[in-house]
Amino acid sequence: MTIKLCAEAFSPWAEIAEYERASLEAGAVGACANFIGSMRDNNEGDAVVAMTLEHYPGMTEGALETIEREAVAKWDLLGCVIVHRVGEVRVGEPIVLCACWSAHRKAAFESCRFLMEELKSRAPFWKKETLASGETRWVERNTPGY
Amino acid sequence: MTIKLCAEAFSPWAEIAEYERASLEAGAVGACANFIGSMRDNNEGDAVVAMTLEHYPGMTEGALETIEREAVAKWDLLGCVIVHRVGEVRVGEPIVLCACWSAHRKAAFESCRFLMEELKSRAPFWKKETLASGETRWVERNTPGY
Amino acid sequence: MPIKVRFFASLREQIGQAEMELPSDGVATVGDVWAQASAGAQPPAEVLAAVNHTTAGLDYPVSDGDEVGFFPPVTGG
Amino acid sequence: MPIKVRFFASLREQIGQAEMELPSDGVATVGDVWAQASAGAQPPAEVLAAVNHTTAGLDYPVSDGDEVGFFPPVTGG
Repeated sequence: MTIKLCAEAFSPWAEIAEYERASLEAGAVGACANFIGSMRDNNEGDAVVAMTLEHYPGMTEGALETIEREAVAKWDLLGCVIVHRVGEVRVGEPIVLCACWSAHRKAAFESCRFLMEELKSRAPFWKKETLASGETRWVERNTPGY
Repeated sequence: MTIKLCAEAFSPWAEIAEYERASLEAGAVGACANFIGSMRDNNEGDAVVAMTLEHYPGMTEGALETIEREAVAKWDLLGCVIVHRVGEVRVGEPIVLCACWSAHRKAAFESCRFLMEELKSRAPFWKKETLASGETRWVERNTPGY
Repeated sequence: MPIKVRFFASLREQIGQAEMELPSDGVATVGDVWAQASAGAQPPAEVLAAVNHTTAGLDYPVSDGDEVGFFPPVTGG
Repeated sequence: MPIKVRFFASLREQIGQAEMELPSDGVATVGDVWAQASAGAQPPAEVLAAVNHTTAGLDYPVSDGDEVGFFPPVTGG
């Protein structure tokens, strides 16, 4: 189980490959489900040129660890990883990676989606967008996950 | 939308990166959900050392395209990819990749899981395992997906 | 033109051949193809079929030159 | 020891500061912390709080030396 906060751009595939290399036994894994959320150039009909991700240092890590522990208690997982950006994010860059490994696909799919939904409702991150007009605004709510 | 059958080992991350580079506009994508199924070293309590994936050339491609078209009709997708191995597979190697891109996570998660479940019930692939004992046997059914 | 019949996976091993051709005379459905190709044996309970690469039931009509495939439940992914 | 109060995101901008310290006298709950820190203003309907980095309601008890954070609904991921 790994939690990482990144102040710089990260490669989801490099994170996954490194976790697989360091922490997983290839012959045990039958399924890897993963999700990458990335920054779009538009939101609610407006062109967005930049974004800042604020978080609550100290609380964020604990909240993500709690969510991971819940997933591990609920599904038969061989591993899971959450990586989340903080600070300045540019269009197209990954914001979040959730990846779950299991022997079978049901556990991998369900736990990956669980991590994302719990993260989006419970982990203390906040997005502030800069629009093409120069105006800045806080994102007030998430799009629905179900 | 891409379908690929591979007679040799493939890298899911290379396939994803190439598809993103060639076919997607980064600023439009907010969500990528993907799934990798890989070969385990055990099945139904027996050690498995090798596997052969038989398929129905001509039908397989059409079945996968039909499934992709159904996903595209059902969800608002920016892209999707299915890659599947055929022939000899070794322990730890990827067997299947399904990846779906969308503006938002709900469509990406749901379509990715849909592709996998439909593929597993409708695409003409068959697995034959070689056990550690030297015995070979056909896999007779899938583990449940829901 | 004859009908081309193909068998896959465990069914191919049970039948002992991967493909054969059948004259289309007296063959109206996928079930007829099975009966002729297997010398009258009952199809296995879980057998699946495809006509020209599209899944089809045993009552699906078959014509000259069609390709009919028979196979067990699929196990890819 | 005083109570450390922190504000995040839009709430930090509305309050006009990121953190402050409050004497713990007369402060029993998260709601009391809010009232003191905001000079009696009502908390926004959707405000969330955490005591020592764990989510807590307005009636959650607060003690000397605790850190109390206030923030709007989260929007990460």
